[in-house]
Amino acid sequence: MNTRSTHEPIIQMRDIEKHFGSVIALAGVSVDVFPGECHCLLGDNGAGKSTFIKTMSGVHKPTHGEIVFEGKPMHFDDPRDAISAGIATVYQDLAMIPLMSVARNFFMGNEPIKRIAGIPFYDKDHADRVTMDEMREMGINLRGPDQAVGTLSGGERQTVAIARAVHFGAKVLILDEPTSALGVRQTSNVLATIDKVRKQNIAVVFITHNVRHALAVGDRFTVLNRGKTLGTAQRGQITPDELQDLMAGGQELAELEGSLGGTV
Amino acid sequence: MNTRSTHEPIIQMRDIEKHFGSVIALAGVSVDVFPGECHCLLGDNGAGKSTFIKTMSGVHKPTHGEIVFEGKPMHFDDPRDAISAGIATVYQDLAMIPLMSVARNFFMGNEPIKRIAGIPFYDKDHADRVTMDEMREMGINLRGPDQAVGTLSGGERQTVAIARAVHFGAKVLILDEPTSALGVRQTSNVLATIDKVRKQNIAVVFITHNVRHALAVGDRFTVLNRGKTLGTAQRGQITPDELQDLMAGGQELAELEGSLGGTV
Amino acid sequence: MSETAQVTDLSDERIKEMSALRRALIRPELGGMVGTVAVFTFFLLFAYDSGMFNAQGVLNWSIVSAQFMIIAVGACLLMIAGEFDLSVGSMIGFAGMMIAIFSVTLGWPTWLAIILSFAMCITIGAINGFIVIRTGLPSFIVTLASLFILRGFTIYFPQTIERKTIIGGIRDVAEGDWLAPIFGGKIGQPVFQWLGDVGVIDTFERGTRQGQPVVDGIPMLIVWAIVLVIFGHVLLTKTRFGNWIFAAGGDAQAARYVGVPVNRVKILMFMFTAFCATVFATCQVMEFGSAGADRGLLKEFEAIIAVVIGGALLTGGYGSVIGAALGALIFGVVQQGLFFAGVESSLFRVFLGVILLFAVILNTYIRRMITGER
Amino acid sequence: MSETAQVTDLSDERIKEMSALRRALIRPELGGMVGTVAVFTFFLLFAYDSGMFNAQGVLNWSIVSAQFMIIAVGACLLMIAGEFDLSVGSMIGFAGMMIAIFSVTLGWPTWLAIILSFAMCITIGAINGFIVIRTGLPSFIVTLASLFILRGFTIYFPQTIERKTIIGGIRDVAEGDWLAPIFGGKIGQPVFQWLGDVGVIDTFERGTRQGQPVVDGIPMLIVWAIVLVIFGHVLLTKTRFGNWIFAAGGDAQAARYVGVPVNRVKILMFMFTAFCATVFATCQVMEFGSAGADRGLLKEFEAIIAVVIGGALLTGGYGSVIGAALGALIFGVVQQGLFFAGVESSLFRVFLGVILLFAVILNTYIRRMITGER
Amino acid sequence: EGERYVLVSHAPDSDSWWNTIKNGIALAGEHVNVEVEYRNPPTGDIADMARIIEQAAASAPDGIITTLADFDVLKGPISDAVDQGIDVIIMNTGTPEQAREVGALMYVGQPEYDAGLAAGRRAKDEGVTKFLCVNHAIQQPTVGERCRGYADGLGIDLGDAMMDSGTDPAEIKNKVLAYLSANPDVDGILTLGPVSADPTIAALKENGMAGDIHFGTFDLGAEIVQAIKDGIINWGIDQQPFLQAYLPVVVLANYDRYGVLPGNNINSGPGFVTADGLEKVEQFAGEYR
Ligand SMILES: Nc1ncnc2c1ncn2[C@@H]1O[C@H](COP(=O)(O)OP(=O)(O)OP(=O)(O)O)[C@@H](O)[C@H]1O
Ligand SMILES: Nc1ncnc2c1ncn2[C@@H]1O[C@H](COP(=O)(O)OP(=O)(O)OP(=O)(O)O)[C@@H](O)[C@H]1O
Ligand SMILES: [Mg+2]
Ligand SMILES: [Mg+2]
Repeated sequence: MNTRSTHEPIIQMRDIEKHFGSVIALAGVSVDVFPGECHCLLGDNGAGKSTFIKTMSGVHKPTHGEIVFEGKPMHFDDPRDAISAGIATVYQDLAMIPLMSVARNFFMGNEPIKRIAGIPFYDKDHADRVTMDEMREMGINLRGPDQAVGTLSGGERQTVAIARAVHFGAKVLILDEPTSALGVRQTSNVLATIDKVRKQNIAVVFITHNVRHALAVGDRFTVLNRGKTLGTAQRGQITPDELQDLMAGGQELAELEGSLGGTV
Repeated sequence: MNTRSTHEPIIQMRDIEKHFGSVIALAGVSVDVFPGECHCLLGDNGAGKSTFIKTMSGVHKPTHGEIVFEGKPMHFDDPRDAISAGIATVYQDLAMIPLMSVARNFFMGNEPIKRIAGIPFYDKDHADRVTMDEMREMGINLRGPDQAVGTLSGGERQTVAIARAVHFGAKVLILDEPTSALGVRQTSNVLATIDKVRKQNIAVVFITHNVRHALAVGDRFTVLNRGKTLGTAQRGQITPDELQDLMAGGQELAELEGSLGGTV
Repeated sequence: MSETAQVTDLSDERIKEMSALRRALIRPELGGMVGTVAVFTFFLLFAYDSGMFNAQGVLNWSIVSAQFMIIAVGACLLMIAGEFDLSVGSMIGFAGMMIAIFSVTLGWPTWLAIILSFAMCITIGAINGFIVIRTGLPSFIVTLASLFILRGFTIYFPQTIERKTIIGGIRDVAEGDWLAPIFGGKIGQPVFQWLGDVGVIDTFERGTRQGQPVVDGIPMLIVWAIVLVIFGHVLLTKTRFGNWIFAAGGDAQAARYVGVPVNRVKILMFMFTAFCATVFATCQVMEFGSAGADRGLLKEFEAIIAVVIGGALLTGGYGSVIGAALGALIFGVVQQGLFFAGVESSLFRVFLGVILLFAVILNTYIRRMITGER
Repeated sequence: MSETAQVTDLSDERIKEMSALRRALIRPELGGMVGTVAVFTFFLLFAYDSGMFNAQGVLNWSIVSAQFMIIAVGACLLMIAGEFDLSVGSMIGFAGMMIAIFSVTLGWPTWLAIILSFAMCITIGAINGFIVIRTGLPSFIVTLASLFILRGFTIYFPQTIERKTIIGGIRDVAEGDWLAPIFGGKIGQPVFQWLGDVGVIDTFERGTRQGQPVVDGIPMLIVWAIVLVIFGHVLLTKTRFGNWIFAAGGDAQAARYVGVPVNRVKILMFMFTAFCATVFATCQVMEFGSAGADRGLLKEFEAIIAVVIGGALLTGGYGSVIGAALGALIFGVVQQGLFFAGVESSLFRVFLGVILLFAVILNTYIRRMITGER
Repeated sequence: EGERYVLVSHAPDSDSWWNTIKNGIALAGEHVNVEVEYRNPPTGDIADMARIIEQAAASAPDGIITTLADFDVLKGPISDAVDQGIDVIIMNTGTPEQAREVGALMYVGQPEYDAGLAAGRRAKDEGVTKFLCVNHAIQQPTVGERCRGYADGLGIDLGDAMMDSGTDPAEIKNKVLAYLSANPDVDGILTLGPVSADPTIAALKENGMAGDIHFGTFDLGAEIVQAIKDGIINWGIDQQPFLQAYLPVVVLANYDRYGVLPGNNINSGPGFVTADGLEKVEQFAGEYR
C-alpha cells in the first residue's frame, strides 16, 4: 500500500494558519495527501482537525499558507469551488437534512438536470433510481427514494453521505469523525466503505479520535496538537501505543494506565 | 471488585418494555445495578440503550415492567422524581445549556437557597464558590463562575455534568456515551472520574460503543441488541473479543476482520 | 453485503408497514385538501342559496383567494427557505404608493412607474435578505424593522408631497399604457359575453352596460395567482433550485457544506417575496386607480397564516406551494363565505384563529407521519 | 490532576485576556444603556427647550415608557423562557372590555370586575401555554390564533350586548371602590404640592387649577411599572425560579432532564405575560374610564421590540429585565421626544425601525462577547 | 315586506362610531320590517371593502347602502351593482356629485372635507390662529380630509399640524401634551372622533388648558357630551349617523314598495352641538347619537 505514497501528492497543504479573532486555531500545519491512500488525522478535542479540513474544503480561508491541488495553487472561495475541484467532505454532524428525502439529500448541490423545452428541470426519476441503486450497493435498503433522512439511523446517514461523495467522483474524500457516534456494526460498515473507496484510487482524509479505527484503515497518520502538527508517520512505522502517546502527550496517560489497567 | 455484586442491588429493572407508537424500542430488558459498581451497557446504534436508561431516570414511563429502587417498587413520573430519589443522569448531548454560566448550569434544578426575610433567594455566592471548587477539583480552571458553558470544550462539559451529578449525592450515576465525542486526553479524564465516583460507593451505569472504554472501568457488562438483552457478564469472565462479538453478532465482524486486519 | 442489507431489513421490521392508500394520501398538502373540502361542504350547506355559488359569487371569493395566493406563494417559498418576512403588508402599501407618486404626482409614464416600483421593492427585499444573511439576526426582527420603516415612508411621502394619504387618478394616467393592463385588465371577455348571452351568467339589467354579463372576464389578478402558484410549485418540486430552497431551510449549514449557495437562495427568496407583494400592489392599484397609505395592513400575517394552514413548517425546510394555495383558498372562502352566510363580521377573526389552530395541529400530525420526525 | 489543570490553563492561553473594565462593562443590558444614553443625549441637544425636560415633560414620557415597561416585563420573561406571545395586544383589549362589561353593563362591583378579568386573562394565558406545551407547536402560531380569537370576542361581546364598541362610564361606577385606585390613582400628591409651592415645579397660571402644581402626583401606572420591573429582575436573577426560566429557554430538553419543571415554568410565564397585559388594561381603563375594542392594537410588537432592544435573544435563554425596561424607556422617549423636537410624526415608525435594527446588531455583538458564542 | 338591504362601511371592526350606524339600521329594519345587514372590512382596508361590495352584489340584495370612502376604488364595484339592478344609496363619506356619478339613488351624509371646512370657518370666527389636528386613523385617508378642510377653513397651511396619534389612549394623551408643550402658541384643537377626543379631554384637564384652548371635535360620545357640558369642548360636529343609517333603509324600502323617492340629497350634517340642549344627546350618545 505504501507504494502509493511515491506518487505526486494530489493535495498539498503548506504551512496553513487559521485565526478566529483572537483564537489561533491552526499555527502552521503542512500535510500532503496522496491518491489512493487513507490519510488519518488524529488529535485531541480542539486540536484543530475540523478547522484544518475545513480550510481544505473551502469553508474557511486560511489566514496564511498555501493549498496546492494537483500541482496548482488553489484558492477556494466557498465549498462549491472545492467540490467542483473534486474535494468532497462529510462533516461531523451536518451531513444530511432530516426533513428531506434520501434522494434529494443524495443529490443536494449536484442535482441531475433534464431539459424540457430548454428549461432545466430536476431529473427526479434519474435521481431516485441512482439513489436506490447506490444505497442498495452500500447495504441500505430504503423503503423508497422518498423516505426522509430523519428516519435513518446515524450510521446509515454517514453511509449515505459517503456514498454521495464517492458517487460524484471525488478525488479527495474527507471524513470528519464519521464513526464517533456509531456502534460496532455500523463502524465496520463505514471502515469497509473507506477501504473500498481507497481502492478506487481516491485519496481519503479520515479524522478520528480512535487509534484503532485509524490503524484499521490508515496508510499514513498525522497527529495534530494544539494547532500544530506533530509529524506524519507511515503505516507500519508506528505502533498503536506510540500513536496513542503522541495524541495524548505521554505522562498523563501513564498515570491513568496505572489505575485503569492500560486498556484506554 | 466483584465482591460488591454480592450486595443488594440498588436498582432492579425487571422486564422493561417500551413502545413508541408502532416502534418497539425495548422488548423486555432486565438489569440489576449494584452500589459501587460500574455497570457497562453496550450495544449497537438503535439497540435501545438510551431508551432503557431514560426509563430508569424517569424520562420515559415503561410500557410494561417494574423498577425496584432500594428494594421498593418505584414509579417515576418525571425526571425530578428520579433525581430526588438519587438517580442522576448525564445525557448524550443535552447535558448543559451553552448560554448559561457554569455555576448556574452546575446548580440547575438544584439551586441553593438563601432566605432573606423569609423569601427564598438563589444563593449566588455559595453556588459560585462551590462551582469553582468542584471544577478545580476536576482539573478545570474556569475564568470565573460566570463563564458561559458555551466556551467550554466537549470534554469539559461532560466533566462538569458528571461533577454536578456526583455533587448532588447521586446514588446511581448514569452516563450516556460520555466519551463518544472526546479525544484521548478528555476520555481518560472522564474514565478517571468514573473510577473515582465508583470508589465512593456510587453505582455507575456507563453506556458506550467502545469495548475498550468499557473494559477500562466496567465491573459488569450488559449487551443490548435490538431491544433485548443478550445477558450480563462479570469482569474477567469475558474477553474484549467476546464482548465485541456479542455486540456485533459474530460472522459479519469476521468478514471485516479479514480485509481490515482485525483492529476494529 | 447481503448480510448488512438483511440487517437493515430487520430494522424496518420493528416498524409497522403503511398501506399503499395511506401512503398515497399522506402528502404535505393533505391538511390543505381536507380543510378545503370541509370549508366548501360547510358553505354549500349553510350558504348555498345566498349567491355564493353563482358566477358573481364565485368570482368574488376567487378574487379574494387569488389575492391571498399571490402573497402566499412568496411567503411559502421564503418560509421553506427558512426565513420569513413581516414586511409584506408594508411593502404592498409602499409599492402602490410609489406607483402613484411616480405616475400621478411626477407624471411619468405608467409603465415606467410600475417597473421602477418593482425595481425598488425587489431591491428592498434584497436588502432585507442581505441584512439577515450578514448579521445572522432572525428574519423576524429584521423584517419587523422594515415593516415599520416602509409603513412610515408610505405615510410620510404622500403627506409631505400631496398633503393627503391617498393618491387617486391612476386609472386616468394609465389609459393606453401597455404595461398596466397586464396587472389591471381582464381576459376571456368573449367567452363570458357568450355565457351571458346564453343565460348561464346573469346580465346587467340597466345602465350603460345593459345586456352585458355581470361577470365579463377573469381579472388578471386571478391569472397572476395561477401563474405564480404554478411557477412556485414547479420551481420548488421540479428544479434544482427548488431542492436548494428545501436544503437552505432544512439546515443551512449542512447545505452550505455540500455546495448549495444558501445565501443566494435566501436573498433570492426575499426578493421573490417582494416581487409577489409588488404584483399584489400593482394589481390593486391598477384595478382601483388609487393608492392609500393603509393598503396591505396585516397582510403579512394573512400570508403566513395561509402558508401555515397549507402545511408548511414555520421553521423552514418543509412545505408545499399547492398547500399554501389551498390555505389561501380556505382563507378567502371563509372570509367571504361568512359574509354570505350572514355571520357577524367580528366573529370572522374567531373563526380564523380556530381554523389556524386546528390546521396546524392536523398538519403537524401529517408531517410527523411523512418524515418520521419525533 | 495538576497536569490536567495546567492543560486547561494552556487552553485559555490561546485566547486573549479581557481587561477588567471591559469585562465589567459587558453585560446584557449594555446595549440598552448605550441606547438610553444616546437617546437622551440626542434629545437634550435637539429638544432641550421644548419642555421635554421640565416636570411635566418628564412625566409625559415617563408614563408612555411605563406603559411599554409593564408589557415588556412579561414579554421579556416569556421570551427568555423560550416562547413569545403575540396575543398581548388583544389581551389588553379583551381585559379592558371584560372589566367594562362586568362593572358597567352587569353592574357588578368594580373590584369584582377587576379580579374576574384578571382571573379570566390569566386563565387564557395558561391555555396558550398549555396548547404550546402539549402540541409542541411554535408559540408564534398558537398565540397568533389567540390574537385573532381574543380580538374577535372583544369586538363581538360589547357589540351584541351593548350595541357599541366603546363602553364608558367606568370611572363613575368605580367611585369609592377600594381596588380601582390601585390601578388608576396617583401617589405622592403632598410632595408635589410642596414642590409646587416652593417653586421647583411650575404651577398652573390659569384655568380651573390655577396655583396647583402642573404635576400633582405619580400615576399608579408608573408605580406598577417600577414594581414589575423590580419583581421581574429579582425573580430572574436572584431566585431559583429565575434560573429555571433561563434553563427552559436555553434548552428545554436539557433542563427537563436535570429536573427543571420546564412545562410549569413556561405555562407560568404565559400566565405572567397575561397578568402584565391585564395590569396594563386595568390601569388604562381606570385612568380613562372607558374600554374600547381597539385598545392594545399592535402592542404585542411594541413589547417584543422593547425586549429585543433591551438585549434579549428572540430564541430564548438570554436576556435581562433591566434591559427590557431600558428598551421600553428608549421606545417611550423616542416616541414622545419626536413630538417635542417637532419631527413629522409619521416618521416615528421609520425611526423605530432603524433603532430596532441598530439595537439588535449591537446586542448581538455584545452577547457574542459575553457568551463566547460563535 | 322582508326586503334585504346591506350596508357596507369602510370602517375597521373596532371603530366605535359605526355602532350608531348599526343601531340605526337595526332600528329602521324593525320599523319598516326589512332585513338589514352590516358589513365592513376588518382592518379598514378600502380595497377589501370593494370586495365586500362585490360580494354583497353577488348575494343579490334589494339594495346596498355604502360609503364612498375612496371614489377611485369604489366607483367600479358600486356602478356594477347599480347596473345589476340593485338600488344603491351613498351615505357618510363622498359627495353628492360622486354619488350621482356612480348611479346611486341619493346621498345621505356629510362630505368630510366640507364638514372640516365648515368647522374651520367657525373656528376662525372664534379666534383660532394655530391648531392641532389629532388624527387617530392616519392610515385611513377619509378622516384626514377633515383636517385638510379645517386648515383651509382657517385659511392656514396644514403643515405638520396633523398628528399621527395612534389609538392607544395614554399615548394620544401624552402626545397631545407633548405637542402642546412644544408648541405653546397653539390655540385650537380638532379631534376626529371619540377615540382621539376622550384622551385629549384628559390631556387638557391635566395641563390646565381645559376650557382655555379652543376645542372642536367630530362625532359624539358620552365623554364628549360631558366635556361640552363642562365647557371643555366648544362644539362637537354632529353628522347624525343615526340618520345616515336610518334614512337610507326607510327610503329604499319605500322606493321598493311604493316607488317614492325624495327629490334631493340629504345632508345629515354638519350640525354643531354646543352646550345648549344636550339632554337628548346625552341620553343617546354613542348609541343613537
Ligand atoms: N468559527 C470559530 N470561531 C472561533 N473559534 C473557533 C471556530 N472554529 C473553531 N474554533 C476554535 O479553534 C480550535 C480548534 O477547533 P476544531 O473544531 O478545529 O477542533 P477539532 O480538532 O475538530 O476538535 P474535535 O475533536 O472536538 O472536533 C478550538 O479551540 C475552537 O474553539
Ligand atoms: N421518542 C421516540 N419515538 C419513537 N421512536 C423512538 C424514540 N426514541 C427512540 N426511538 C427508537 O427506539 C429505538 C432505540 O433507540 P435508542 O435511542 O434507545 O438507541 P441507542 O441504543 O441509544 O442508540 P445510539 O447508540 O445510536 O444512541 C430506535 O429504533 C429509535 O428509533
Ligand atoms: Mg472536530
Ligand atoms: Mg443513545
